[in-house]
Amino acid sequence: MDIGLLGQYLANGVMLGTMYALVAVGFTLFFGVLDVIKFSHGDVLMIGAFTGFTTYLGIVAIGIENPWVALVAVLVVSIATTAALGALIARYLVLPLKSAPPLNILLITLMLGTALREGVRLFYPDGSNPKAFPALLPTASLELGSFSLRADSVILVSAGIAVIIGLNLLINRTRLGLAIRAVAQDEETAKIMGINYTMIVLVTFAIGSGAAAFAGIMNGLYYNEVNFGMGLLLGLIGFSAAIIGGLGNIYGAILGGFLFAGLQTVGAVALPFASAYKDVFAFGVVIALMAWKPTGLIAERSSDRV
Amino acid sequence: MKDDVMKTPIPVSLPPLATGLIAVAACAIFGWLFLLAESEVAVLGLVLLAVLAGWGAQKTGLSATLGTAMHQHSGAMNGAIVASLLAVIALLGTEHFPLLMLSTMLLYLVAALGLNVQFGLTGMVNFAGAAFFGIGAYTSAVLTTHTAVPPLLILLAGGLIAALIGALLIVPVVRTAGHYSAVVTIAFGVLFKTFLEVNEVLGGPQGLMVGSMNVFGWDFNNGPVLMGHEMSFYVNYALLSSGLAILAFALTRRLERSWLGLALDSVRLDETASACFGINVVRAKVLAFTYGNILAGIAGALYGMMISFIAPNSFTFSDSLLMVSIVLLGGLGSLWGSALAAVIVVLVPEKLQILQEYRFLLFSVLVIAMLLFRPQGLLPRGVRSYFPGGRAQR
Amino acid sequence: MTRTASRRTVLAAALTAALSISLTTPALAKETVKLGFIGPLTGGVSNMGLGGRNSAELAVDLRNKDENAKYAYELVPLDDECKPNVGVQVATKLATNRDVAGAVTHYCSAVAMGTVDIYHKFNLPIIVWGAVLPDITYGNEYAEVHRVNGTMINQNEVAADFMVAQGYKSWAIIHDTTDYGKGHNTYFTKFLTEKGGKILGTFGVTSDQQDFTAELTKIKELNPDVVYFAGLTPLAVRIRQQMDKLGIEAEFQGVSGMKSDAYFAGLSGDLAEGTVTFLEGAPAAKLPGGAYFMSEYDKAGFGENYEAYGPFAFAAMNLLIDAVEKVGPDRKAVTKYLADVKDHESITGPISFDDHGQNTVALITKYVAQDGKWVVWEDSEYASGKRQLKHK
Amino acid sequence: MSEVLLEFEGLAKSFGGVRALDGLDMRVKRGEILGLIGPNGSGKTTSFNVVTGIYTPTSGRVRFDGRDITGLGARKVYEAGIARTFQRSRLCLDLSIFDNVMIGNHARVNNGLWFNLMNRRGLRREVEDGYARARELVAGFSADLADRMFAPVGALPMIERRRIEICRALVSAPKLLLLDEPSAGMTHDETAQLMDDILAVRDRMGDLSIVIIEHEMGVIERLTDHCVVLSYGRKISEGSYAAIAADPEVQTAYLGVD
Repeated sequence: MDIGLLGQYLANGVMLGTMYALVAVGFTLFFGVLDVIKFSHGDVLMIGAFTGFTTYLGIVAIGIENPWVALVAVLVVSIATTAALGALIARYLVLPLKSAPPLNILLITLMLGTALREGVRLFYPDGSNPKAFPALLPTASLELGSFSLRADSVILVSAGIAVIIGLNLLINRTRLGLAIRAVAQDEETAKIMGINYTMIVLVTFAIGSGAAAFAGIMNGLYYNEVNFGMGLLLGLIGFSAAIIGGLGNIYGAILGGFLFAGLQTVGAVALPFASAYKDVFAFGVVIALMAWKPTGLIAERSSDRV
Repeated sequence: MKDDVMKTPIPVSLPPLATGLIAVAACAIFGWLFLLAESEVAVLGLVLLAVLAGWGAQKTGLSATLGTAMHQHSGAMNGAIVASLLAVIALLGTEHFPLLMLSTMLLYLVAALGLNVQFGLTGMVNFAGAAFFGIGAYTSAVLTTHTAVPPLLILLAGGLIAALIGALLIVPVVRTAGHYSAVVTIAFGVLFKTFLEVNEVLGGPQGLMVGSMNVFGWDFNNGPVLMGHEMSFYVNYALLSSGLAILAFALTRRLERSWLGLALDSVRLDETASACFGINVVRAKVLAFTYGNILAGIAGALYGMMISFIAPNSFTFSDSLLMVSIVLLGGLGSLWGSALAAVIVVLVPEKLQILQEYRFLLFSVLVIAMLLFRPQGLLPRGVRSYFPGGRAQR
Repeated sequence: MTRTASRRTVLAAALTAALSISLTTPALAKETVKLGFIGPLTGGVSNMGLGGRNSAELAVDLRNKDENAKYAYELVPLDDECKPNVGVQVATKLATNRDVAGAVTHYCSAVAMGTVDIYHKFNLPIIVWGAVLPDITYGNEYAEVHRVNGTMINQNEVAADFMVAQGYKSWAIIHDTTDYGKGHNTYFTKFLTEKGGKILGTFGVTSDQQDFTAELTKIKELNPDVVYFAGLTPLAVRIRQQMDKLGIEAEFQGVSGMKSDAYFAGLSGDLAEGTVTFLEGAPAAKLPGGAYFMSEYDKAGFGENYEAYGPFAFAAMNLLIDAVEKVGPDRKAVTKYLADVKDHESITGPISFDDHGQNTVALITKYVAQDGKWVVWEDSEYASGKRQLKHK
Repeated sequence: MSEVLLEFEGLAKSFGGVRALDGLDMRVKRGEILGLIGPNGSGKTTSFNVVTGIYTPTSGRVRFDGRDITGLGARKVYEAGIARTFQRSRLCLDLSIFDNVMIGNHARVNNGLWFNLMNRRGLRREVEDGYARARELVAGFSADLADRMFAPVGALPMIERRRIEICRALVSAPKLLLLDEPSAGMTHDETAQLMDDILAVRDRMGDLSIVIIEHEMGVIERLTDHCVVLSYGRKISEGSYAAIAADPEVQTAYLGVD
């Protein structure tokens, strides 16, 4: 295989990994503060993408042509709406179930995911068919032999990584991040320290969902297509990535995201048998990894006080 | 099941056993009507009636009386429940479709009982219930078409193969906990379905035919003749599924109410402390995981024969979710809860067919509502006891 | 209590909404005959199922408006979720309902394979409106089972012939791993190799996959003349889009499952331009009945497009109604009537059933994407030479 | 029979870079009550966790009753005759008093699959036996509790939970009982009552040895025969309560001044 193609695979993998990592980071955040898995995350991402798409249609309808203006509007509206949705989910579906078995939250958010998906399919105009997401980024491309790198891909990956770094800084360097970490560490103590527990939970869910919206837009801009089912698999993969990496740890999420992307790429290209087995391969490796490292590659600090 | 009593006011003076028997009869009549209900008015009316009756039973203390009846007269109550199940089957007699739904429900209950041991008692999450169910179904497809193994043995084989394949997962499942083991089973579920699809040996995405059940020359795909009337052939399956469900229920109940059940509960509640008191955590987990998979596999094997055609699409992640929702809606560890929830999860989407494309939306909203209003499940599990009518009363 | 009450209102509202869609007011004094429809109304391929459901409903509605009709017809639409087990459930429900005289069923082949036994067992005459697996009609001897659309055999034979004639030499195949995609792959591979085409690589993908860059990069390396895709529109859109991302210049060729207007709605710019696809049946728009169907469909104001197989559902339902009009709502009689159908006019061309109930008029129409529409090949600027398909 | 029941030899345990135990040598004699004291983070609970097999030591050995039990695993250690309570009460709150006590007796009941599923008669007999045994044990602490053997533990006040925890540890008749801060979360009076209970149990159970971790010096003074003081994972002093109380090094360690 020539170097150009190898580079191409690498570039594809990095793109995919960034997207997975963005989704995984959301799972990690929610798990960090509340010890819950919000399984509707993938479908929230889809809502983000559709909100962005609708915003774009609105922008075009009022006659604004500049792609950068459109892009900013799409991002702002989509992230704001989705963040609000995330906070609402936390407030009305997750917090009320805090004392119930943790599996209930998993089930209720799974069902919410189904409801969101079916809702878009049924009530968005022609929602059961894919939509063409506009290409708002420059598409100039760099061709090196069989390697082609497009400007939009570079921008998207950089933006994605910037968001992940930004989230990391937010968690580790700001007062808000301190409060989030305090809640994550010990709810009771955080409350005694005067932290508004409910508020922090809602904010965290808003942030995580906002990140999902960003990933949704990124997805739309990269593939130029969005559809009502796009969140299902992304959610599943993001969750798996967060787990393999090790929950409650942003670096774990990033590692898991890129690992999963790598596995899929290798599975599709380099396996001696048919490429249709690539998911069998990827998920098989996940199982093996979990047998080897039962608490993820970057293990969560044990909170099991004896 | 015991909450869905008709709304007729029952005099408080009636002894618990009488109340219980009346309630069982009422449930049976209700179930019979609901299975037959076709028109939207009838379905809606019956659902409302059930909700009102459940609510009323709570308010009037009727459900507590029923609990007492179940405890003090468990023999009579269980007998009555079995009898009314048989009565419903006999009443349905020639009605193919309701019998098919009833059998489906019972087989889902068997699988859900297995899952309940896994995560209701032991706290091991299994999101691949449909995969183990599917392993059973595929086992029966292969064995009925390629071998002369007697079909009753095939049911056992379905369970065993499910347990064997499940054994591949034992290392990761035993080592991981909570969400981490959720990922292991989710990965397995996805892997299983994709493998079936890309693999040609097992029929690929087009699926496989499954032979019918046959006990000592009695072919289940011919309707039995009762007093000169030919019954639906699904009566056979309904009877066998009932037998299987009763067996699974009794066995699971015994498991729960034994030292092993205590060990499973203890492992769920505190693994470290359990180990410190000499409980063999690994053994408990292996036991629960295998037990659950066997039940799912057996149920799947019979389901395959009944449906007579299977394909990977019937055993997806969302089917596993249906099974998980049976356990959660019923209440973790609650066996009667699983029975009630199996009725809801299997029958309600079917009855929502009148809503056509809106039915899944409504179903998911209904489940969300149920979880919000009854976070501990519809029939939460009571305090452990060892023997019916034993000392666990106070 | 107020919360419960409001939930109940929502439920009632939803019910009413659904009922107003599905039920039609039967004319007075006519006997009502129930006819079934089964297809995927929820889940990933629901656009196809809804398109079929609407088309079948349209056929029923139009007939009910006809004063000369002997019966009032009522559609019983059921959802099979594209899952065999659910399919068996609803098929049993329909087949054991003695009021149902016949049905138009199934888009998904695996589901149809599972249900044909039931129709036979309960003597319910059915006409398949979308599933394309040959075995549905040819794998059994059931008199009850018919199909108006062609099988994937016909389609791929024509496709292979046509593409080789266009001068293409080498192919890369992407198919989804459902029965639909895999079946198409099998037949296309068979016919193409017979005609001397070369297949450089075959890639199976799952039907909900989003990213195809790994497969496509490999394809870029293989450098085929044509990328053949067997699957449904959503995947086709993603693959075409990502081909462009990676700078793959090959021609894009697809199967009937992507002949949908959604292909254009999903693709930005002129990416769709020049894509070739094939569909069983005559081009509806060119037949008088077809134009009528299209205008009536628009008038009825359905929320969804009729999609590629809607016309077949319409034709099948019309045929079924014709049968009932002729011989009455009797299952055996309807089955008998259908067995003798020869050259029955429909909006998808004439229908003639062979002894397996398969429509033998294996008309396959070639389409090319031109200016945001699917244009019948013979009428296109590509055929006239004004435009060129992609040749590297 | 040797006089020493439990012996640590150069026991060390590190977490990452932190040395929670740093070469600890210690002995517990048969039949004595030993007080284990030291400031927070000095390694007291860690030493319990190493003994009971929850942690494997980084280096060093643990000998119990003439046997090397290092790295044996929690279950085997329990079977060897060591039972414990936890600093944060770790009862199964959803389960009844009876169940919680019987968890402690688990190694002695028949755990066979066939027995549990099929031999209901045999199981009933074992349950009756177990009930009699558990009830007697609980009655030794509180007659009131013994009347409510099937009530869920979650509804009981802290002192009752502590008693049940001790019953759970005692039901298997261990040779050594490890008590991790039994007074935590209790009032002064409750603590005093619990001390009486412990002493009474010891009287009843003959040669039971107890190691107790405690911050309440009153408790230590009243209960223990011998004390060991830890600081930074090392033993800094040893002797009777009076002796260690007078030790300036112990005072320094507690007050944190040089």
